[in-house]
Amino acid sequence: MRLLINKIILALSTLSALIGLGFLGWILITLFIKGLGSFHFSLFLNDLIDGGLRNLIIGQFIMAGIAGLVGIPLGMVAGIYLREYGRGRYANTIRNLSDIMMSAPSIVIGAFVYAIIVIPTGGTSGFAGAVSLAIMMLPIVINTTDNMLSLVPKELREAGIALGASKYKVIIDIVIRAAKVGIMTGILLAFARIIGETAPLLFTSETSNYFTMDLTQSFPSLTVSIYDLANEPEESSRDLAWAASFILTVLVLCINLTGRFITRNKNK
Amino acid sequence: MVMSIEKFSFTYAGASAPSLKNINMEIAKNKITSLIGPSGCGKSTLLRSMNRIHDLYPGNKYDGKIKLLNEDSGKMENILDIKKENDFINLRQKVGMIFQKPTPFPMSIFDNIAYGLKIAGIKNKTEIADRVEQALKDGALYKEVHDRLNKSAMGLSGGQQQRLCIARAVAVKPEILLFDEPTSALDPISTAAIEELIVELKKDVSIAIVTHNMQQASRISVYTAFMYLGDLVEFDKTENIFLNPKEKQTEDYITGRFG
Amino acid sequence: MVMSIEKFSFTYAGASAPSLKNINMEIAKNKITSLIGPSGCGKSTLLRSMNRIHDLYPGNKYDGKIKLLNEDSGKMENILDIKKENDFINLRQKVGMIFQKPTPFPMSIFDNIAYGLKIAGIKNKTEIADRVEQALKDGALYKEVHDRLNKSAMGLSGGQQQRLCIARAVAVKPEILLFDEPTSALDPISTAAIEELIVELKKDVSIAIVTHNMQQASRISVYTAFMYLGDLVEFDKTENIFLNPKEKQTEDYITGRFG
Amino acid sequence: MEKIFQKISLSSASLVFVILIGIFITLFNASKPAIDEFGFNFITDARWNEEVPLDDAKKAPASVEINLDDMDFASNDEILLDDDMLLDESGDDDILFDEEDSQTKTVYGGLIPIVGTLLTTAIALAFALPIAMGIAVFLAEIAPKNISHPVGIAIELLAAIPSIIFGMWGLYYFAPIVADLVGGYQVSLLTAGLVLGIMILPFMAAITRDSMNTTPDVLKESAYAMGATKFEVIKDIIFPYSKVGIIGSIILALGRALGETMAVAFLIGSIFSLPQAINDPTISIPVAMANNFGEASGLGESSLFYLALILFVISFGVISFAKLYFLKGAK
Amino acid sequence: MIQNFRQSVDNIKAKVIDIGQGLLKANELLLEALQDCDEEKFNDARNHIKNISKKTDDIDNEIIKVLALYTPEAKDLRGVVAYLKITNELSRACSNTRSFIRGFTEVCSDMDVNVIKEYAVPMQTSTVKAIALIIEMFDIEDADEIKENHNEVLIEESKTDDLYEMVETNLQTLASESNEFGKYYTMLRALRKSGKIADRASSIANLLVYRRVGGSFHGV
Amino acid sequence: MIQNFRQSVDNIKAKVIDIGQGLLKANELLLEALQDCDEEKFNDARNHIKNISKKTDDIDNEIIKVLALYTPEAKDLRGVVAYLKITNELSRACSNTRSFIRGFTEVCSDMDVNVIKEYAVPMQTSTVKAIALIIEMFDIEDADEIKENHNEVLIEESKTDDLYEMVETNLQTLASESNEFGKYYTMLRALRKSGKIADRASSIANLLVYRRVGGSFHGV
Repeated sequence: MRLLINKIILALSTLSALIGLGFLGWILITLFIKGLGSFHFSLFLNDLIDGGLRNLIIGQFIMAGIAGLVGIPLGMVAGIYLREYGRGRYANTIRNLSDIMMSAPSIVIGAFVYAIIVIPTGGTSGFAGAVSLAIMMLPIVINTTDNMLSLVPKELREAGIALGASKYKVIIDIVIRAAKVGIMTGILLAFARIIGETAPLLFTSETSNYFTMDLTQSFPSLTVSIYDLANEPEESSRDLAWAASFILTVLVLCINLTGRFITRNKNK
Repeated sequence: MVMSIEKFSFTYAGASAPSLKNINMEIAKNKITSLIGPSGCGKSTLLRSMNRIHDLYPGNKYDGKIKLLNEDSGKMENILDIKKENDFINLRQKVGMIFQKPTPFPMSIFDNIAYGLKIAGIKNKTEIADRVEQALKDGALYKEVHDRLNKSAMGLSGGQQQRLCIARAVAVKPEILLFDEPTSALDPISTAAIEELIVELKKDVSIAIVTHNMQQASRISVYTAFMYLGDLVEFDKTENIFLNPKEKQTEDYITGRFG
Repeated sequence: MVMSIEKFSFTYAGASAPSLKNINMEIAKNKITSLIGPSGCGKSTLLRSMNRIHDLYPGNKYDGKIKLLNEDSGKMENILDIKKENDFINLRQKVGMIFQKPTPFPMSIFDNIAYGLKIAGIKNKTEIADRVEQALKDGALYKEVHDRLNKSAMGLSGGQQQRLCIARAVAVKPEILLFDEPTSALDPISTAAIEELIVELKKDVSIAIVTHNMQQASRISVYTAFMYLGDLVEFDKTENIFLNPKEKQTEDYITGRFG
Repeated sequence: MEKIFQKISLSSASLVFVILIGIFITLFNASKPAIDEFGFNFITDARWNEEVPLDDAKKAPASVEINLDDMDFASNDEILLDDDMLLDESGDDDILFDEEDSQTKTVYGGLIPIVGTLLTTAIALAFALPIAMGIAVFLAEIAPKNISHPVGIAIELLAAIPSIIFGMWGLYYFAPIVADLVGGYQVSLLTAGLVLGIMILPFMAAITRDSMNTTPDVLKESAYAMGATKFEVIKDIIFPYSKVGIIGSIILALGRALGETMAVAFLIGSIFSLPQAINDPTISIPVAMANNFGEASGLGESSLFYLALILFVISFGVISFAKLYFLKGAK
Repeated sequence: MIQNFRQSVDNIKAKVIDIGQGLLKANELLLEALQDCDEEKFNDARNHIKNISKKTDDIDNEIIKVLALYTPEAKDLRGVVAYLKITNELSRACSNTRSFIRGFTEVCSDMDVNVIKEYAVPMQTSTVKAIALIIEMFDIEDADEIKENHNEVLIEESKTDDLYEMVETNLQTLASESNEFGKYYTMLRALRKSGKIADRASSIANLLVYRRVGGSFHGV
Repeated sequence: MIQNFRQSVDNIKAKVIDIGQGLLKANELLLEALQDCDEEKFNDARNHIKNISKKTDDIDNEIIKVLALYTPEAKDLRGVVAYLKITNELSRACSNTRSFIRGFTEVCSDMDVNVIKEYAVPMQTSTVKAIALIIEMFDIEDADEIKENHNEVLIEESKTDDLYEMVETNLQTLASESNEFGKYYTMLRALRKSGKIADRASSIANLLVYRRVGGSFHGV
């Protein structure tokens, strides 16, 4: 009887795993077939106005890059505070708030940036888009740093201190180094996540059909454009959306795999 | 005598009762002194007071005196008076520490040892290289690692890591080395190697070691302190503690009839 | 004799060389047999073969025979022939195991012990309650926990947790109990309590224990096997191993001159 | 040096606090007009962007929430005036014209998107939960290493795929099939919920598997060593042991589903109507914002901010609850 | 420590006491025998100290086993090491007793019983007392009490010394008077054994004090 | 094990050997002294075995310290326990040597040197050989070699036994002839000491074999 129940349950869970994997496989296959079908190398050479994606890809990267430049150092230093200096209720509150912020709906962050930047400056801009992405990234980096630092045994810090190093030196020379791989992986994953974000950009950066480097104007965004294109009635627009999705997915997966590769290499 | 602990009490932050009560003992020069006692007796707490590593965490309370010999002036100075960051750093360079788990820094074997030297203000590259080599030899590790000094220290075995940590601590030429159960995470053979090393080290440095392995205390130390519930029950030559303990509590612990 | 190991070899999945080579030894009835040797000598691997817990992970290879006494028929049956899930379950109920780290299940103290009984098919509530109580008494734990049987087992101290695990294993009345370094995570006083308990248990059950604490092996066991690099170097009465070892390797290990 | 470093790190950390407070205040301020206008009745009002006579505008909410006191009415009146001026500036001709003869008023109520949000989330969880557990159990305990490892990585990678792609796939490939099977619209509560479920599936499965993997091997071994079957080990040891982590993963997935915009935007239909059946189209808060923010102004925009505030508060509440639960569980 | 250890130590102690009691019994019987030169009693006495070396070897082996298996410390260690030395003393004391018996069976055959009574009995009485005292000591826990016993043993031992000196002078006078030098000489020699037994007893008392009180191994 | 331990054990061993060599030297000098009844050499011999009990007590204390501090096992344990027993044997052998010397200074004063030479010298030669053999044994590592030495010691010991029996008969004849019973008797008694020394030597040999080979503590 026990053995029978055992068999049944195990079969059920294998089955559900197969169902779940089936769906996910279906999505990937669709994406690859449709994406590769519409993919052409000229997409990288032309801007959207000419039926290409060049400006969108570059725009997306610029916004994510600026977000990273702001969010990563701030997040890391904040994470260091939480794990190394913060004590008692204040640090705990910050930690909890940061976790909550990480799960805050991205569209709400978009709305926030809309209210504080887009309305006062009178229009959507690449700058506003970058800010909303930075806000999204900040808690992820904080969380990653905090968690990775917590994996560093306290003896390692004490050993540094016992050797006569001052605390910040111990943190920079030893603790961060010990957590380096984990933090880098975490940051890469955070970057992969924000580069695929659409919702906070919808009404902060919007998108643009033209190539621009002017951050004070509506800025080209790959994801927002995918949304727009997918909702166009013409087949050609949708095909372009699929191609863009394909490129976006490949990008995100590459960043992800890089992160994994680093971790694995280090563990060896 | 390089350290003298007088009427020392210690209370952890937020604790209502002191964890150490009126401890009086000393660390003899170039000798090994061990601290034994059941878990929670305060032996680690006492050891960690000797270089004030407790001060990493705020709010702990000290009482009494812990005097450290100033080799230059020949005077005993109370380390509990230290307030300035700089003096803490000096203290910890004088009183090194080795922990239960090996704590190699995430850098190369060479850099692990050079790190302490650089902190101590040594900049001359040749001098650093020489002292790293010497430290590795002192740590009985040079033979095993001399061909991979630039490899990560994480790749060493547990016993080697611990010897690396000892070498690292020795490199800055401390006056006292504190060992906090240095072998309890190691197998018997690595343990034997570390013990041998510790005995070797006492030529140059005075040693205090916390161990929950009584046999270890008996094997290597000249003086032994038995602690129980925050009290120093008995402090005497090791042979007396193990052969003719004066206190019944000590005797019961030593003979295993404890608790 | 309740278990006889004959020409036994063991190769881990994916390993090119066997981890155990041609082991011959036996477990005597109602006696304590200990396995000692340096880290990596295969003592744990051998112990874990005795209830085929290795089979949780696929691809390992057995050779030779491990025969277990069938108390009903009086015959020795080779446990390496077992293939069916059901027989595995039977085997493991006959040959219990206690691990290095205490492994209380995430449930109440009572349920921890009742769990094994329920698995063994006992449904009668009163019987379960009785046997839980008896097991706790056998585990020398009843006095300490009888007023909080419904509290989580995670709240117990390390030593208590380990005794709970022993009680849990004893509850299903196994014929053999395997201990895999049961005290290496505990302080000396808890260790003493566990040792006392193990010695007490041998009245009802045969015991094999892996330990890297030689003194522990000498204190409690009647037979001792010394292993090295996957070989069984010497298997004899404990006093002979410790007083008159026949092999030089054993002697060197015992006297600490090893390696 | 030490002090400076400490100060910098403290201020960076405090930034989180500042931003969160900032979000709350900004959203509150921006939605202030709508809050003042509609009060808490906003939540129960199913009308969005409907012009109603002023009387009705007052009555409708009153019919739902009878115990409004006079003070509320008074304040409503005052603000109505401000509102008119605001509308003036925006130059909405209709209202200007109608102002004199028949007093009409545009009413915004949040009930439909709120219900839409909650229902899609509920459907998504109901769909994803058993499958995610199945996957996690399969990966952690059933599959041999050479299968569980690549599949595990695949699942984690899928969790990283941008949500917009789930939306597109759902709209063009999944919804037609569901509609064929169940009937009704292709864009509906059901398809949106299912696609949302598929989207959070890998996320949930990955975290659940991770927390199941934290169960120490010895603990499992000691259960097997007592003769337990695999299922018994999973049920009695692994699940209780990783309970906190698993519930955490569910709540995190819930938070994600609540705030998800793009996957839902393609599929929910974006129609402000209360769904009568599970396969009716409707709208959710994020979708309402995504689709209408650009064009909205005045009270409409303020109402969208009000929706954002509500969403923020709900997700804040859910996560805080989870945090509290964690703390309890940890103790 | 663990019950196995306690058992082994108790077992060793019991065996040591057993030999001690054999020694006591033998000396008591000897004392009685001296009163009337009862040869049967001499034989009886001998029976109580048979195979001693086998027994002490056995004890020594057990002690080494305890040292190898249980690594005793402090009191326990002092105990087993003291026993290891005590077995030597006991076996010497027993062989002295045997010599004594042998000597007196010879003396009895050609000596006046009254002479024996007058000289041998007081000495042997002290010796018996000394042995009885050390056997008590095995079970005394109180440190002061054990030291007191030790002192009493020493007193008995010095009594035998004094008595022997007295006896020696007296017997020499008797010998020179009677010119039966050989006969008296044999008796003196035998009597000296009694003194030696008392001497061993005081060594054992020393060791037992060490076991209980510690300090330096020899010489309290 | 650790160097402290090795040092202590080596130290103990050195001290034991030191006493052994004193014993050997004393007996060698004794042998030479017997050749010509050289009183100075007798005194010389005595000087080599002075304060033995202090020395053995010292060793015993060190052994106990080793047992308490280093918990030796196997060979090491057998070694220190053997030494603990050997100190007893050595101190007995030394006191026997002293008695021997005392006896012969007496004998020499009124005995013909040739008689001494004829009877005492061969016996003492064997005894000296036996002692020399055991001192060699301390440093022999090879099990077979040590057993061989042990056998040789036993042979020397039984030689002394045989010689003593021979000497006894001869001297008794001489005594009855000369009617100087006392004089010969004293010599016999002194000679018996030489046998006893050899006896101790064989015990020590036993213990040294045990140290190296193991087995049962006594009696190989």
